[in-house]
Amino acid sequence: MAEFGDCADGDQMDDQAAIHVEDLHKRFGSMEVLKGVSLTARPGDVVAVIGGSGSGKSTMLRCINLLETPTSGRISIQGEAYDLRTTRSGDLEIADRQQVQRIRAHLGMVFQSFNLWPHRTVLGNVTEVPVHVLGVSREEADARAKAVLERVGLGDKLDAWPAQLSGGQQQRAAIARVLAVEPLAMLFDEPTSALDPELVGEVLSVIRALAEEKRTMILVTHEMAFARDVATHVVYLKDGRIEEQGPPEQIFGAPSSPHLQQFISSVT
Amino acid sequence: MAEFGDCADGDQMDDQAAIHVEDLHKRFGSMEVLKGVSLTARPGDVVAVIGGSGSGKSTMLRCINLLETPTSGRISIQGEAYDLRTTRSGDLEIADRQQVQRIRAHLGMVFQSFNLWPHRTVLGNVTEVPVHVLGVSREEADARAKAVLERVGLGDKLDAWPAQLSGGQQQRAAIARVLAVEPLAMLFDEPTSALDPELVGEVLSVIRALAEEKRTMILVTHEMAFARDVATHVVYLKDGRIEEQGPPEQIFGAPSSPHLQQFISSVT
Amino acid sequence: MTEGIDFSLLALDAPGWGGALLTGFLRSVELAVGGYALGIVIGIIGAIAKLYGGRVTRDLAEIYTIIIRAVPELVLMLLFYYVGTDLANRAMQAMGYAGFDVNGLTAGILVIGLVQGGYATEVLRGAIRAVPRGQIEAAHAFGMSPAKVLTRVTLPAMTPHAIPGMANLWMIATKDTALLAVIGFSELTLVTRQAASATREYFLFFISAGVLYLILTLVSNYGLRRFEKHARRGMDAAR
Amino acid sequence: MPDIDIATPLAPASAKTMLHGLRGFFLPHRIAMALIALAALAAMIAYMDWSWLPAYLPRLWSGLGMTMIMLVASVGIGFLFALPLGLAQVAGPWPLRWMSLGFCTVVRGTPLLLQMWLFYFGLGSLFAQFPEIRESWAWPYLRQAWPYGLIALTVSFAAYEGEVMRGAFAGVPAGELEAARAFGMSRGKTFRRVWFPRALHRALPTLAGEIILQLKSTPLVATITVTDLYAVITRVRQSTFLTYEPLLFLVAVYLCLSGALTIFLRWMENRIPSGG
Amino acid sequence: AETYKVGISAEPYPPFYQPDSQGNWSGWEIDFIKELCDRIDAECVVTPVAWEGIIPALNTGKIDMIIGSMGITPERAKQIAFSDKYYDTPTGVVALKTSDVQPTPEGVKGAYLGTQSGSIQENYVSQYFADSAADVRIYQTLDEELQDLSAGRIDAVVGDALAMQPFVDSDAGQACCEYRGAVENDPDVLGRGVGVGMRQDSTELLAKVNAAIADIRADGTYQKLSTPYFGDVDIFGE
Ligand SMILES: Nc1ncnc2c1ncn2[C@@H]1O[C@H](COP(=O)(O)OP(=O)(O)OP(=O)(O)O)[C@@H](O)[C@H]1O
Ligand SMILES: Nc1ncnc2c1ncn2[C@@H]1O[C@H](COP(=O)(O)OP(=O)(O)OP(=O)(O)O)[C@@H](O)[C@H]1O
Ligand SMILES: [Mg+2]
Ligand SMILES: [Mg+2]
Repeated sequence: MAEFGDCADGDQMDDQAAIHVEDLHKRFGSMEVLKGVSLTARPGDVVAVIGGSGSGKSTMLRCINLLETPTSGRISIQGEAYDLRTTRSGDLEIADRQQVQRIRAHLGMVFQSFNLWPHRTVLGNVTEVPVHVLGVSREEADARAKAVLERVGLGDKLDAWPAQLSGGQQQRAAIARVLAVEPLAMLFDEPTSALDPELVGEVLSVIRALAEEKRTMILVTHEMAFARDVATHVVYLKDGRIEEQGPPEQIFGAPSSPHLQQFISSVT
Repeated sequence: MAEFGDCADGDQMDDQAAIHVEDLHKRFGSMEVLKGVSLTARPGDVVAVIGGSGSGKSTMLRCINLLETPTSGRISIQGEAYDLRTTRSGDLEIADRQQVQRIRAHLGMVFQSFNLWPHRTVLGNVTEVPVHVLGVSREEADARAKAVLERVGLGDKLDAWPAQLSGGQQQRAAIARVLAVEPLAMLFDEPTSALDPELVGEVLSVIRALAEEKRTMILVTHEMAFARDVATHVVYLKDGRIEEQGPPEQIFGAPSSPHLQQFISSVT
Repeated sequence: MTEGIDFSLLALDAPGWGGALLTGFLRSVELAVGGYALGIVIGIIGAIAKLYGGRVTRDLAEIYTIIIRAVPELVLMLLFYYVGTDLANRAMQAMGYAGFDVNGLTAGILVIGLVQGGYATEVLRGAIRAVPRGQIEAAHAFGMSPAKVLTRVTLPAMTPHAIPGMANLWMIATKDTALLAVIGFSELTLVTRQAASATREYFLFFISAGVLYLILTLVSNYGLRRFEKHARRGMDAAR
Repeated sequence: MPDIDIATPLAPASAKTMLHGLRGFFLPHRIAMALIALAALAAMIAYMDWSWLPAYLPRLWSGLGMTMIMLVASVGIGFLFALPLGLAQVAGPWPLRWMSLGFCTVVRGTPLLLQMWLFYFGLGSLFAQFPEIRESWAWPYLRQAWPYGLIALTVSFAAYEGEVMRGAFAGVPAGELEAARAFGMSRGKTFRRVWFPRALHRALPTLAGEIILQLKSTPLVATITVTDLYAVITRVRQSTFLTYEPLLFLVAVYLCLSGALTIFLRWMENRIPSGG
Repeated sequence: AETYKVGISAEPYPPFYQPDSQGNWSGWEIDFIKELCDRIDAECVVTPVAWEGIIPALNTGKIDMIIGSMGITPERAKQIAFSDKYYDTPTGVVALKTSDVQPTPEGVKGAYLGTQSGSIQENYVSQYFADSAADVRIYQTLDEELQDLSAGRIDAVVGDALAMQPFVDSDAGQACCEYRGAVENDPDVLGRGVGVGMRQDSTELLAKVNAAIADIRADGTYQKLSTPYFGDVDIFGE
């Protein structure tokens, strides 16, 4: 199992880290949403991020693949730091688009609101990236997509349009879309919010299998039981700061921060 | 506490029923999604609908307020049956729009995908219906909306646009939008999917308070603990049929159908 | 005014004007297709420049659309055909090359294309803005290059929003060809006017031209509706 | 999908920065552009022949007035017709749907010039044949040309904008309308409170273009003897035989009009940062 | 021999020039062009250009001469060079029989007048008649004016007497309207007849053209050209 620490761990650790975030700040207008978040995940780690609504979990994930440019901070993926430059107004901006693109291709993301492409069928959504970004052949991509969709239980919805899917089916399609890409690291934003307990168990086993292949995952979740079962490491975010982190046993068994204690006690 | 039965209960019971659904069928093209669902909820009842993804839960809710016209079946709200007529192609269609509109104004709905109106602020979303459907004065509606938003923890987001909200904030805004209407009966489609445990507890207490005011609720949920705590009655939907229903103690304590047993056992 | 209409005036052969009208019509279509295609290309570039470009690009695109849309096509045509070619000719002669003459068709396609491009920029910009942000973000998140995001997600997703506006532009393109009359290029409108005043049968020839235009519209409408249906498939249509 | 957000990730608040605050106007490249424009303007004023301008100024003013009346009236009235035309095609019962579809197709499918000509020379001279009409109070208006021009322009704008509104109505996500319906909003209310504002916002970028196109269609009224700005300019050209100066003047006026229009509509569009 | 492109208006102006459906142009001026070009020993290509763009076309070298019934006015003479006139016809007024319009400023008081856009008659009307007339309508073609006249929407048309003659003689014309005579001439406005337009630097060509026109007029060819179109009327004027 991996060790976790924050930014101070030095370079040697960084090299091995799959995802490394250092002193991340993000503000929207006058509101500071992230107030210095640091986080490291090594290959095979499953980091669960928990925290109240609006605490900045989604924003953090979106910063990691630079969908949101941080106000300040350093992010590196597989040891490679994003090349950001400071604009005249003092914000950061992307300096090297190619690099960002290259990194993103190895970083899968499941969105909180799924964001399926409505103009492609389920199968089309899943084969899109393999065929058009990774250059996999159409047949191979189709076969792989079918297998992945089968695995999430959508084998009979290949030709359905996203608008015809139930909420859970959309979420599973979004998960399948990421799995088909086989990225080295994955960001899941509440990947089980629309799923029933059976399917949650399914997703859990998928994530475990991925972790065994040494893929790295950061997942935001509201289901504490799920976090406890799946995570190698749990991070509790509170108002844009990491208030507590550690292995799940510690976080759920012996939380030290009073906020976290209250947060966990409210699990009904 | 209320009694539940299916359609055969006769007229006297129907009169008291807040929501009564009888032999509801719904097909999309060649696929039959609901295969004869019957359900009754009396004032003050909280009916939790559980079931696998794609089992037809959302479709059922959407049929109850006629967003989806059933293929066949009878639905009555507060003892008043929807006036439906059969088209030449054999489907049902709305015969009396005014009636549907009138009924809907007493039937709140929280959508699985929230469906906030992006062209209005959070406050605007919440006051929209009171002011423009119910004819409440602007000041009164504002005051009430602010109270409701405060209650769901969005007191500081009154002037934010939906697109600026986190997932959980959007969901809470959607809940507030319904609460502000004070409908007699409410339909919730996974109202806590994007909420953290603390907020789930919050919503739970809101629902309990509403039930005490003798309001009726049907809610779809994937969180079994939540269903157990909040429901007076639980319905297990499987492939478009009600496979089992009863009080929560029975459903979660001593499920008889093997499917349900498996479904519940997978709660991690 | 209309008594005794002589339909033999529409005959295809020599004394009749039918053949001339049809030739003019074909030339109009040729011009419209060329100009429209050029307009779409310019429009896509312009919309992207406006939405994603840097400050300078954005301002340049803004100036382009404001000016090109504000200037009447007739003026553009005059400026381009007379001043533009004159300057270009002089420049080339000064550099020792032979002069050249822009033919009417090229000038027409260029001017119509430039004008259409100005409008198309705005139509496409609006359509792109109508695409939910999440869908485009998802494409970025998978490491698609900007070009890929554009061709695989943004353009197909915005197509249904763009079609009505672009259909209008096509209708306008077919009729804008009339401004080529300024340089004496004989497309449908000019031929119609010539026929009308040569025979004094204004009513007959204007109606005939109207019918030709209408046929073109009906045919292209059919195509466009089918295309729109195709582009919209799977998307939830508001009822 | 829970929400629609049209702001694109890579260009945050693009147009907003253009309008908000004067600071945006004094970026170096903007100053450079402004200088170039000023230089060009100065060169035009200095080296071209503008001696005709004072003599024609009163006529130019009244021409501009006519152009503006034609534009504003036809856009205003035309838009009122465009709404039902667009809506009927999306949600109307079939007879209405086919009628509005037919109307839009025929009007958009034939040249405005031809329509104008039909209204004025066709319809207009038809009226003249009835003594009852010639004796009536309406004749002083019917013998004028501008009513026919206005009708033709209005009809044309209604048809083109109807098509745009059709697309805009069809593009509003169903979920937002469902939410309105689920709260018991009547069809009219759903339309007024949700469908229409959302569709309008979608149509705005195109609307500016359509209005400017309409501005450029107004010169066609000159062919049926209405003296608009373009007719005055033509008159200047034909009596002075200056090729470019009057046209450049026309361009300048049209530029001001459409620039003002663009800025106004862009402002409307940006008033709702998250709309779409 | 040299080759010249001779511009005419793409809008027909019968009987001076009009196309048939094959795009072949014929008419009095077309015959005149042939004759003129023979005399100056040149190949001429008749090039229809929209009236809007005809002066720019000349000045940018897309055509070399304009022989399209262009009146010689002082304003135009600032832009291009004109030969001597080769024809000249009076400006007259055709009016509704029911109206009492006369071809004088007082005679058009309260009347709706029609005139053709871009013509010398338009200039004349705006200078002499605009103040007293109720309204002046500017039409694109003479035909449209006459049509509106017979429909009774205007009271009188001010136009080229020669061009209006066929209408006045026609059944429709005789039913509604009559010729009320020519207006008082003002050469500064109505011009000094119709001439050949050339670039101002084409002095050599100008001399040759002037000589040729004089020749054509002098040796009777002019009469021969005109008879088929105008019979006995001499369109050269005084
Ligand atoms: N418009 C539609 N066209 C075709 N099929 C549809 C449509 N809407 C729903 N379905 C199908 O109907 C079935 C039931 O959908 P529904 O949304 O009711 O499921 P659900 O029980 O709410 O599932 P979830 O828990 O995943 O939200 C699904 O298989 C779905 O694919
Ligand atoms: N584009 C934006 N503009 C302004 N504020 C924003 C924007 N996006 C997010 N926010 C604010 O930032 C805060 C954090 O949002 P974020 O989406 O990261 O929360 P979250 O932790 O994911 O919450 P949830 O569990 O509800 O999804 C919220 O208060 C939200 O209102
Ligand atoms: Mg979130
Ligand atoms: Mg559902």
